[in-house]
Amino acid sequence: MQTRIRIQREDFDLNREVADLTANGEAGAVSSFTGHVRKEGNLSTLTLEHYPHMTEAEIARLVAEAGTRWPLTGVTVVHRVGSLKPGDRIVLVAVASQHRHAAFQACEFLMDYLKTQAPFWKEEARGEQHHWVEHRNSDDDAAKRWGS
Amino acid sequence: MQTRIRIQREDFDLNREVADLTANGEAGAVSSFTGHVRKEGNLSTLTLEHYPHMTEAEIARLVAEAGTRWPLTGVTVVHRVGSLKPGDRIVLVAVASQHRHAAFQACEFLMDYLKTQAPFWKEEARGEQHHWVEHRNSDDDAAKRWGS
Amino acid sequence: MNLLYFAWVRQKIGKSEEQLTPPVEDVASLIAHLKNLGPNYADAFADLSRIRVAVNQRHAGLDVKLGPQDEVAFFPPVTGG
Amino acid sequence: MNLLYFAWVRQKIGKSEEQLTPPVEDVASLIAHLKNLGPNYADAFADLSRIRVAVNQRHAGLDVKLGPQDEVAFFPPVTGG
Repeated sequence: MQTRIRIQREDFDLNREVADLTANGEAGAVSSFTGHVRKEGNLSTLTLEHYPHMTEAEIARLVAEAGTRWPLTGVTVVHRVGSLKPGDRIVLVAVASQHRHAAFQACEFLMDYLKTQAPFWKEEARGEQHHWVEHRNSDDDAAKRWGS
Repeated sequence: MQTRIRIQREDFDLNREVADLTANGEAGAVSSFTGHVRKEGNLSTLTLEHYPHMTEAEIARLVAEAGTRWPLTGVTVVHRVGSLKPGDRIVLVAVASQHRHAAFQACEFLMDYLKTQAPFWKEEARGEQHHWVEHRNSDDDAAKRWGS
Repeated sequence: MNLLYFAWVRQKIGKSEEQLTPPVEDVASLIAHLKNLGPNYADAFADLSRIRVAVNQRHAGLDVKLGPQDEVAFFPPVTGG
Repeated sequence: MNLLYFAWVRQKIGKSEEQLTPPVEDVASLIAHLKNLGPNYADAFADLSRIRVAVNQRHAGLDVKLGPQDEVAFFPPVTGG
């Protein structure tokens, strides 16, 4: 299984990422998820902080776990950090497989665990106010669906 | 719910399609599926035929059905027809929602029903041989999971 | 009645479209009528388990009633996506 | 011991990283030690239900044993994705 994990400030190119995943021609199915900064109220900036090295290691563990659960040919995870604006893309998880159900399942599994395991933190700026986004219990529940 | 359905010979731009889906800023989650022509043996060309007008109408019905089942902000379906080569992209289904689980579910639902309901047919060329791809019973089973 | 044929149904019959006004009242009797039009039709409709039907661009069963203005399409089980 | 702080834990303590060699044997006793270093630490660790820990870059519980070469990070529940 081809694995690509990148933490970066820059945006990503979906066409390029999906093309890289399918370049070997093995996969007929790619399930991709992109997370976006919503435009809401006076939200002006979303700043993402992370724990370098642990982030990559944690995501690598999650991807390896997905690879044991489903027959995958490749996984790409790109997570942005730094200062983002409403409308910007935050994260890409793209999973390639010969089977579309496996691709969908693994992609959702990775997003659910990324939300609960990967050491990222979001701070919102609304007008003069800055505050850290609270972890959502519904994300823990989503991850628990997959068993341990 | 914003709906875009296109049947076309040309390839599509994933960045553009996802950007269009999230332009209104309502959706934080986009689940995209792309289907690709696998590179296998002597497969040289995959030719897609469809039933104009019925295709668009059938997909529109499926998208409307998805919109009643999940809270979606937008759905884009692009299906290519004509002559494709190994490595080419065949189909895009992209679903935007405020909730990632809804986006994933609706995207998989649409792919499952597209496979069983939308009037497309694939003909493979392998060397001098041409043959029509057989419908797979596993696709019927996948669609049945969603109830009627 | 406007008849459309797709994929190998089209290839076996040898045309993609034709106008007919057969004395039939439903899809089943239309197929019975078509099978008598020639060996190409008989071949196309030899195994009805491999044939799907749409009437006025909606999937339809053999018992759907037909009128002279209807568009009826015959094709194999679909393989898109 | 290399200590790292992230997000509001970092802001409350007022630094992102420090080297300490406290006489502690596990995560729980390290936290007890840190809370005595000043009101900024006491504030950061006031509600342990809001604190998560990683030891050597893996998620860890309060009972994990610590040695002088370990990297210990404190942070709020994660909010990526």
